[in-house]
Amino acid sequence: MIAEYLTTRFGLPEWLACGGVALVQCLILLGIMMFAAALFTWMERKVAGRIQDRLGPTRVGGRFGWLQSVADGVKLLAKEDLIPGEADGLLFRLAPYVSFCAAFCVYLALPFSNGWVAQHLNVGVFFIVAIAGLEVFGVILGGYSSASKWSLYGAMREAAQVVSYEVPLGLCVVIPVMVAGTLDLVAIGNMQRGWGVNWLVFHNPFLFITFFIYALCTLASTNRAPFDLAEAESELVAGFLTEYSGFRWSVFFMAEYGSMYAMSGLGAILFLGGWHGPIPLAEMLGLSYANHAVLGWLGDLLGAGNFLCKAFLGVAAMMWLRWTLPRLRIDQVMTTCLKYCVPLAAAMFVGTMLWTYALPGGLLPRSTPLGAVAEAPPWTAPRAARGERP
Amino acid sequence: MPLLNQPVSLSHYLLVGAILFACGIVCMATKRNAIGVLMGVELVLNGAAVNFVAFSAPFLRGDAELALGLDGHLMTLFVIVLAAAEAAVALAIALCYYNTHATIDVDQGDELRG
Amino acid sequence: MINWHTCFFLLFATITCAFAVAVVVSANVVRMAVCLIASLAAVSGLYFLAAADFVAAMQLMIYVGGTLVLLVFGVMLTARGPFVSMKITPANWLMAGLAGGALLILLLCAATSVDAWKTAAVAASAPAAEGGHTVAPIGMALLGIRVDALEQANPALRGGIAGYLLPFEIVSVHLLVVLVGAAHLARARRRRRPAEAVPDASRSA
Amino acid sequence: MPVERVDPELVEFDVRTDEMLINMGPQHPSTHGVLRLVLRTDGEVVSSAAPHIGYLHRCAEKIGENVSPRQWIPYTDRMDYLAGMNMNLGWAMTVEKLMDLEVSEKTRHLRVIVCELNRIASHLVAAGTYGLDLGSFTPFLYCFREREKILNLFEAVCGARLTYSYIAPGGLIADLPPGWLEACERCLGELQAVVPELHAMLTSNEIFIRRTAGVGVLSPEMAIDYGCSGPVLRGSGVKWDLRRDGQPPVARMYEDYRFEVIAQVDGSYPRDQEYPPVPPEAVVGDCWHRFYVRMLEVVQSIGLVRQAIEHYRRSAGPVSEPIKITQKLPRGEAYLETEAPKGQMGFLVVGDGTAIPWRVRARSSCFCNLSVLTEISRGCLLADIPAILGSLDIVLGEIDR
Repeated sequence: MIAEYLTTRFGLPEWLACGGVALVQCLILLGIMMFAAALFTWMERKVAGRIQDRLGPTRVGGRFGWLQSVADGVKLLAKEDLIPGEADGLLFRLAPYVSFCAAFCVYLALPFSNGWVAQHLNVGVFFIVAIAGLEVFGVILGGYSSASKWSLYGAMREAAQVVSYEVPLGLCVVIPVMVAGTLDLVAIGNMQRGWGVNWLVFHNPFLFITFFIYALCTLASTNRAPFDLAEAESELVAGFLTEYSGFRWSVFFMAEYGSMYAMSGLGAILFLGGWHGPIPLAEMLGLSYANHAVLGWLGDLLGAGNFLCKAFLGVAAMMWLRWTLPRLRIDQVMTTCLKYCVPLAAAMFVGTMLWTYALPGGLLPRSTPLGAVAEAPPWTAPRAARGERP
Repeated sequence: MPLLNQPVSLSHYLLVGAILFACGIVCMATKRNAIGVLMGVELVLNGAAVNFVAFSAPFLRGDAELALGLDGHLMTLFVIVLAAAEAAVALAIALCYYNTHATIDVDQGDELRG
Repeated sequence: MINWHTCFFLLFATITCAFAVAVVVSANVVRMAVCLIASLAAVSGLYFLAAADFVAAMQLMIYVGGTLVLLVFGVMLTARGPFVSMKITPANWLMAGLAGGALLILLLCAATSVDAWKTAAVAASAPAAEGGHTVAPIGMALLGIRVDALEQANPALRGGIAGYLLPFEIVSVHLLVVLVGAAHLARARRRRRPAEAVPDASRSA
Repeated sequence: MPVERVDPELVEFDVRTDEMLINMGPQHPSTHGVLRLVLRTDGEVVSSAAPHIGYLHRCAEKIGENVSPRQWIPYTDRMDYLAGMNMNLGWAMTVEKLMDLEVSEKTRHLRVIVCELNRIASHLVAAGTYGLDLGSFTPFLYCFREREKILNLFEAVCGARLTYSYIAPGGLIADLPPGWLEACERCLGELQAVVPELHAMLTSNEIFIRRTAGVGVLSPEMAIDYGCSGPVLRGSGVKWDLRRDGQPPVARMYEDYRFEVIAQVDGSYPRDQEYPPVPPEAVVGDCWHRFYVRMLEVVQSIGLVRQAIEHYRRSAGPVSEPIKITQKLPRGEAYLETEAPKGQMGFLVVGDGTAIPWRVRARSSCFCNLSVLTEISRGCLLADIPAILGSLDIVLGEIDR
């Protein structure tokens, strides 16, 4: 534990050491989220550009427009911050931060590699799903407090959509959890070590289908096209964002990208092996704590790279869909959820249940049996309860 | 900071539960909006749930062997689930009331008064 | 030596109570809903501190993420100008305050009446960190198997430990009934949908 | 046939929501300009949509009664600003009809080339913005990229990219620059390759079909009653195209051209080319068919331009010179409707022996097409309003004049 080390080695007061470590962790996570948001803003433009046969940003910051996000940020900060006269000022100001906090808190329980997690939670999966669901409050509040009819429409759509899609999303999350037998994300990730066939998505055909239902529900619950009804530009002007401008708007935006990345990350852990690549490179190279702490750390670093890449690819797929498909109508969104996603997810649940009962080992030959406990890095031992942010 | 050095005990949790409960009661009594009353009910239920969780934690009390253990957690879970059901029904009633009376004020619904 | 458990307890307890009071005091129903959300979210923090991690996650997921969204939905459906804030008379306030205050005093007396409740067994931070592995036992208990029965030190209490399969089943059926009933109740009015009539008319005209 | 009508204002509702009056526009992303729709909504269901127009009224007709026909040409450009050539053509041919002028063969074919190119450009804008209305951004840029190529061609012809003033009464302001025809053929080849892409992204996209099929159904009778024309009329299965069925000057312009009038008659579209199949959900007269007709007309227009290039190459002599600004108009009146991309664009001119017309009137196709909106959008969802409006393909410059 770093905090203990700081107290004993440098004689720092305990509250300062613990608080400092917690603060640094928060800042690191915030940095990751901000960086993700900035990167995705740029990437969204580039992807959109490429899909539309153009170049996207090319001028700001060199050849590929690397600094476009910074330029965007500066532009947004410099814009006038408007609050409509009729709006409920307090709620209007509060709403973006509610969304942002919810999106950020997801990162608190999201492991980036074997044991690389701000707060190792026993119920990590549920915590993340629960917190991600809270993001809707910001949208509802923003939409309601704007005192604009379009915003209200956006908020109502968002509320209906997110609450509905939480059901199939929850079901899809429960299915890999059922196979893994734990709600602990680190444990679920470590179960899928070895070759790519060990990933839960290949565990059985039902889980394979579940992955796609999960992806669909993720799109809907993060409010991405073709489910972006809450901010449907051509119908609702900008939905709940209609009255927002400048910084507050950008906070909503960061929350959206942040939760996109987090949900992709959750999908990567639950289905795609988390920090384990398709080829067990770390094991082949002997990067494990059994050999040397530094080697183990390098292995984890490799794992973090794997994880970030997978989550990144998930976001890229979301962008690809966004720039390809038209938007669904609200009744179609609800039909998709209630008539297709929920029954299908329930069927997959039953299917997986029967499958694991009949074939506990899974479909494909495995390099290591599922459920083998990976060795944990020394600092993942339970830490003094620092408390969790709700 | 002596306050922060003291361990928290069961009584502290019960205190929070009591405040939640009392707030809920007052909320139910003072709100004319049907949904406001519903919120009061939610507060009351949460006050009770906090107590359940607190009673089930053995490390908060001197007589740890008397802790509710898992039973408290399970009761809290049932409270949460039933609160969800209660909210759904109450909300349906509130909306139905709103449909027929065109108001959400519970004081207006007095047709059955003898 | 700072007791982190105490710190976070104070934080969450303050948020919980302050926003609960704000729910009562606030006249605007939308703000009430917001305060309620904050209050109940902080309650889930208290659950985490009391080593009830599964319950805390459930509180966040079902209560805050589900029930309260439903509530906010209801608020927005009925939040027309005159109903957003409705005033009551001071006499009502006084009565409610008296009743609530009396109840609060009663509960506080009860909460502080037992000495064993006022002393924490151990320095509370350690079990909070270690504890909270409640997912599997809760799951087993809901299936009717109490794996924690063996850990119960008091043999007199061990006999009273029972599974929760029947309540679980009852609750699940109850939920189903409630959802069907709520859906039926809320669909109060049915009228003919013009979308069915107009295209027909235009096609056959 | 009498049909029992229910009160369209009555909609099923689950919760008593207040009927909300919403102003959609005049500043709204999908009203295609400064149209203002007053929507009466109950939740997501729209019980009535009333268009309010006039935000772009510029007294074009009154101006036309104060300037000579030649001078009024730029004003026609600004009516349907997405199809300036066709607007020019309508006015020019009306004045020619009044003055009994004949244009040379070469002029006629050149007019066909530019007008059909402009029809393609206009339909591309319609298709692209329709994708935008349905939330798909990418087809918009695909369409505008192709339209840019056509605009480049127009720029080479007349120096303008939007307001051409190229076709004038009596002829054209200039002949083609050298090498233009080859560039045009190259452009057509590229265009032909893009049409299947658009079909893939929109016409046969599952979400697109679900958003448009069966939405905003306009019966042929209603379409005729309301005076709809162009793709809106043909989308309802009425085979009527002034290029084939119009008054002599218009029909004569296209007399040696082969093309199909795109409309679903007896359950099938013309099968002269490979087109994507009609989905089973689509009902004749719905948004999908209106869109489909436009896409098919693009292909027809490509063929027409190809034929016109051949005709142009074969015809000898110079292009006709336009009339002078001071040219006196004969007494009498002339009214002529031409097939503009959005429908039948009619111009009336009454001469009193001076150079300035005594009365000028423009009959807008978009105005009539927009007027069915209230009728066909009853009881639809809020999201259907942009879908229906986009499928009517209106241009406010023409409606408000």
